[in-house]
Amino acid sequence: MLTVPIETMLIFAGLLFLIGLVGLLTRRNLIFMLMSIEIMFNSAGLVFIIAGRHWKQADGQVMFIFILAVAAVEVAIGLALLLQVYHHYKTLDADSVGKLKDNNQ
Amino acid sequence: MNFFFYLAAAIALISTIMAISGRNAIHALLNLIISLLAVSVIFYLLDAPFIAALEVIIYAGAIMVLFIFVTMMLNIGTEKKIEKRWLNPRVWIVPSILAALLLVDFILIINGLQIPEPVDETLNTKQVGISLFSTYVLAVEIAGILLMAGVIGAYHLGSQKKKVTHRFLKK
Amino acid sequence: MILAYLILILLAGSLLALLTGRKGNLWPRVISVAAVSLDLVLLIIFSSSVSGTDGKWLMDLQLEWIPRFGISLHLALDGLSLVMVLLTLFLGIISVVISWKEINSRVGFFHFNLLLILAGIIGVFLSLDLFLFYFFWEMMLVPMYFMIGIWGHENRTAASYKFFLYTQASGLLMFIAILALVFVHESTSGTLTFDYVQLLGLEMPAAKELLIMSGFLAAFLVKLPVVPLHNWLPDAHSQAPTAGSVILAALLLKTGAYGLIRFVVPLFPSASAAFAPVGMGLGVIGILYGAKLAFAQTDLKRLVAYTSVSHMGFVILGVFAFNVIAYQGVVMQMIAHAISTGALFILAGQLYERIHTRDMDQMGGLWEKTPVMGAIGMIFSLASLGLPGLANFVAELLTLLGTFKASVLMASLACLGLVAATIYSLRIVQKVFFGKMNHEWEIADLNLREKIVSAVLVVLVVALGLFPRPVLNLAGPAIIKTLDSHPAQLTGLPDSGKSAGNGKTASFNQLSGMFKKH
Amino acid sequence: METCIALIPLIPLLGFLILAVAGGKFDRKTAGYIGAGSVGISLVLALIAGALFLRSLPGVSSYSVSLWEWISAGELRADMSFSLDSLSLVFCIVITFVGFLIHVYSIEFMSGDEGFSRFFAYMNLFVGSMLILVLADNILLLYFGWEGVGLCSYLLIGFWYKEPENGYAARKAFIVTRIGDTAMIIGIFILFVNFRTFHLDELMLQVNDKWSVGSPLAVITAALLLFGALGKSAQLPLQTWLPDAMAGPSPVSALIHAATMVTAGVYLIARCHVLFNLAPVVMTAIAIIGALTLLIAGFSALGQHDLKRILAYSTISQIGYMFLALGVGAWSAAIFHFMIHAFFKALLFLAGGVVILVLKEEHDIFRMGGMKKEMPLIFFTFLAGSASLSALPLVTAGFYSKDPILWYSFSSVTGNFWLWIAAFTGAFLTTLYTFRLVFVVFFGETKLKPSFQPGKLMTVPLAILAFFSIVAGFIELPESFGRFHLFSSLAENTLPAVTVRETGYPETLFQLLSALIVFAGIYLAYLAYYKKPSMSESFEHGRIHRFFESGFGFDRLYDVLLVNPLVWLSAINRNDIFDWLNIGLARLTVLGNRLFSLTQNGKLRWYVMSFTIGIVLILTYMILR
Repeated sequence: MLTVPIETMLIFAGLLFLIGLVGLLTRRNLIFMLMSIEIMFNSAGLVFIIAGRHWKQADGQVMFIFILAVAAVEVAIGLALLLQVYHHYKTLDADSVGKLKDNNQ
Repeated sequence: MNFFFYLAAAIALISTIMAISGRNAIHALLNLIISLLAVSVIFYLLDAPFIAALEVIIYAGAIMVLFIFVTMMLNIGTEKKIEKRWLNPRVWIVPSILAALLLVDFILIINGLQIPEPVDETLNTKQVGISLFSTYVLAVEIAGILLMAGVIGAYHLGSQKKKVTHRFLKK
Repeated sequence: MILAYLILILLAGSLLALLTGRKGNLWPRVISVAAVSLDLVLLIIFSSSVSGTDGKWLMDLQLEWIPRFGISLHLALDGLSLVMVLLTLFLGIISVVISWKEINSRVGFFHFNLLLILAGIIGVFLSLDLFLFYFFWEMMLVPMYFMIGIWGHENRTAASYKFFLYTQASGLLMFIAILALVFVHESTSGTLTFDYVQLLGLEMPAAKELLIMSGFLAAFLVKLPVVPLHNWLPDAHSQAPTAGSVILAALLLKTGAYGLIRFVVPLFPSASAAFAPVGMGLGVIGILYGAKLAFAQTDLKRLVAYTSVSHMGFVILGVFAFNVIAYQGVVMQMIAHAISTGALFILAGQLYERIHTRDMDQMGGLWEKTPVMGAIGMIFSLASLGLPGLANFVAELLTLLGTFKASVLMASLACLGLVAATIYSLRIVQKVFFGKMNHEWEIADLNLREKIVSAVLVVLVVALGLFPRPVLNLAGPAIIKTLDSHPAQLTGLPDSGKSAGNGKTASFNQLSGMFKKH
Repeated sequence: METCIALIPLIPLLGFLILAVAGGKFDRKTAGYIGAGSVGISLVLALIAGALFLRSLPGVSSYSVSLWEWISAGELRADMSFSLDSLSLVFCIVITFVGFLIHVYSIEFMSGDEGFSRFFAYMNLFVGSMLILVLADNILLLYFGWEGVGLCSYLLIGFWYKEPENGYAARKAFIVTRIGDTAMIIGIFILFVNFRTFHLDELMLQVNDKWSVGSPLAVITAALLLFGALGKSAQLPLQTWLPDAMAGPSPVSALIHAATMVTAGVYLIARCHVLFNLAPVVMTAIAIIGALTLLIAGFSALGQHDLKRILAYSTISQIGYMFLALGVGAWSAAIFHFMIHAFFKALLFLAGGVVILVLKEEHDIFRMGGMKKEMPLIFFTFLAGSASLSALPLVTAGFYSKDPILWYSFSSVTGNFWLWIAAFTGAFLTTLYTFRLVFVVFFGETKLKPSFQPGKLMTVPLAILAFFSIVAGFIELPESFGRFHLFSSLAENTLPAVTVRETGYPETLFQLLSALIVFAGIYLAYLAYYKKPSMSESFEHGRIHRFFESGFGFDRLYDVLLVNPLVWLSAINRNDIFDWLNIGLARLTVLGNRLFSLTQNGKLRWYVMSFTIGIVLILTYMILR
């Protein structure tokens, strides 16, 4: 029977989330950004499971399933967009995709 | 029992760090798959075997494979020199500071929580299955629609239509 | 019921002018003159038949508008507002007549705006319901913005923005103050009403009263330009068309003064008494600072604008002196200033029509070419420096005398304003009409229409200077009514003729006491 | 009688209206006749009123008529009402008489000028407002006339508006007198606030019983009224405008700046003598100012080259004498001197005007000469005027009016030796500069030929004025010449008699001394300017001369003290520092816009960074709260 205190588990999940966040912030390559988002999804799911186990409720696991679904769709759309960006800009640099800029400077 | 948990956690952490700091996209993806597998071990330890299985099948199996498939197909992740320029150490400083701050916050918040003692009922996958299709049946349907929409969207976005100039945008 | 007709006729006239605008330039002008003069005739007939002298409302009309919030169409006329409405209508006709030749692009829309402003102003002078008052306050603002913005001179858009922002912002402050007042009244007396008469005797803690009053003050001090808030006036005046600046100078500034007398002083007796020294200080600063700026201006209209800042300084000085003489002076000053500054603006407009510049350095020696315009200009410059025998002297005398009773120092400083007035008025005459002709202007003297307008104004200025009694009698009872409840009146210097006993020392210890201090 | 009094001021005003409104239509002749005629009618009316008044003298001391109620607000009541008493009668007659002569004179004098009817309109307005001033029975109406007179002096000085200098001189005159008027109006306010009435007689009664001698209020009010009088009568602090006022035509200088307007101050002080008696310190101040002014003006007159400016400074010094007389309490002597001075000074100005006109606008006396041969009549009238001005003993009226002032300045209760010394040297200076003028202009060889001989319309008024400046003195003989006090008995029933202290010196001694000084002055002038002009050469071009010519440098003083700072002050802030309020606001908003738009830089990672920062902030806030 696992007796690891819940606080450490939660902190671990938080750590995972932060690593994903750092990855998202630093990497300029779109693929790595997508990947970091996946990490963050995963750590969020982990927290649900931990809580589900603690309260012995099934909701945690159900929630994880939904997160999975969302993650899957997100990756599909993300990669499709990534392909379009790659064809259009011939590069995967996140900063070059800057058309939303306020151009009255 | 705890030992396995800490081992899996360590593996997961190291592999995710390797994943985000790697230059080569494929290596990074593979590291990420390792970390996902480690997390599924943790799920198992948290006596959620169904979720662990799902994690391995869908998450590691389907999503990551799709990822690798796309990067390999268009071999877009391999420009070495650009990656090096983008990855000079100075870039890491600010995000890591922010992450550290957030970590401190997480720790403070989590330690501040008064989490009551766990209830000693049993929880097994059967209950998950039952609740999945009893209380959350609507959510499951919506998830289904979401997935369908995802598929159609991905198809349209991904397809290589020939260049069509817009009626008045003239692009 | 005729009060409502007054406003309705003008509104109908404005719509008609707009519609006939497309057909030709003449129709809108005729319609607006007809509408305003019809109003004037109506008012004269009714006011003469019902002139009560005990200061009660001569005519009172109350119609339900929004019963749930206690808002009613409450229009009322007493001596003070009768005088102001007569002034408005009279100058309305004058401004239509003078813009006969000057405005020939989009004439329909011009007269639409003109009549709307007049309706708004009359509404302001008549309304006794605070919500209705605010409604008319805003109504006179927007058409004025269009007038300056469309038919103005070179950088009219900037001037119209500045004008709009200043007045609109302060107007909103006033609206907040109105709402606060109504809610305080509701909390104390339970009934939700915007009616002025019911709000009159409201008791509230001093701090809250001061706050609410400052909201009202904001709107009126911006409108009646008091020095820190006066910047919109010179720009609005120098860029507005002649009719626009006549209405702006003659009428819009007066709504500020009227608001002070009608709303601020009766509604907030103790707060206004506390504010009095500051108010007077602002008045004196206004007089001297306005005059100082007037010395240095080269643009004729800007110079006249700054002189009206200085003249309005007298008004605010008189308002915060809280005695009958000062208030009679303020009413006279409103009328005298309206006529003399209006005439000076008409003059500037006529000059602009002839030599297409307002820069006084290029003018000079015009008396030779246009003696009649020179004489008229001379008379009105002398009026603005307060020459006895003309209306401004009576006004300034009464205001200064009233202020002298309230505070000797302020009145003496204001008297410096008389010398300053001399300097800038004579500067106008010297720069424009005397001296050498540095440009060979081939300009015609006044034509018949302009001569009639100027003659009427000259007769009025001289008549008011020599026979001010009709105006004083008309406004008298209303003033006594607004002032009798005011505490400052009682604590102020003894007004009634009780000569202080036999004391060989000055019968006026407070006054001499003041001298010992200096 | 009442209608008579009412009509006296109204006729000239009516003349003004006719000329102003329909001026353009009349030709020169009719405009001139209307102008002169209206003043003539009011002269006749004044004489009738005078006769009626004198006949009923012991009984009724003043008549008043109220036309209409002018202003009434609260307890303030001021109405258009005139009252005639002996003081205002004297002033009325002098104004209308001298005014009429000057109007007749200027019909011919101004015939060469365009704007003829405009000139007569202004002159009629002036006579009208001066009469209102003199006949006003409440102090507000007096102020009404006071300002009207100031306005007309502005209009007439700047009559030839083509040259900007005339305009500036006119403006200077109006502004300087306006400074005095502001002080006066404050005095009037104090009076009203204390006594609630503007009516002069009532005011004087209440002043007498409410205020004690020397009480602070009385002193301050008297000082303020005095300051107003100084402004109008061009006395010491505010005298700079009168010499520049010579830019106007000569009849204007004669009427306004010699005979009538400048003595308005004297009238005000005489009218409010009750108030001034209550403030002895102000009375001595008047005497001292009078003495100082007559000295300074005397010296300045010596230094002038322009004929009219000499006469202007001489006017200032003669009014100094009147103020001296008022200061020492010799009220009727001051008024008598005013009357006589009006005659001979108007005469001098008119005769001088003829000389200037005839020599084609030549003002510098050293370029004129030998006028005696060219225009003997003008010479004799001018001589009569100058003799009367310098108070040639026994013969001229000047002697009978100026000499008592010298005597009272010594012998009056408040008089003292120093005042007399000042008056005495003043008399010497007067004779000196008058006869300097006479010798330089009329004697010696003719440098400039006169272009034409003046017509009858000019010479007749001169002759009449000359006659009066000789004969008019005999109605008031001093003590030593026998008990013949026609004038002072008339003046005494409104003005208090002068109180003389025991001085131990007989009056005849003083008369001998002043006669001596006059002859000495004439002889010195004869010597320096006719016999041996070399004597005066060094003086004429020396440094003191320039100092005198600039009128003791008052103009430069006021420029440095008042005019330049004001000009600088108004120049530095031409477009109103408060404007920065909204310019600043506009700048601020633009700056803010530019700052915040930086955050929209289109970079994805920047947006995510801001999310994270947001989360961090919220969480830390959540924890710390």
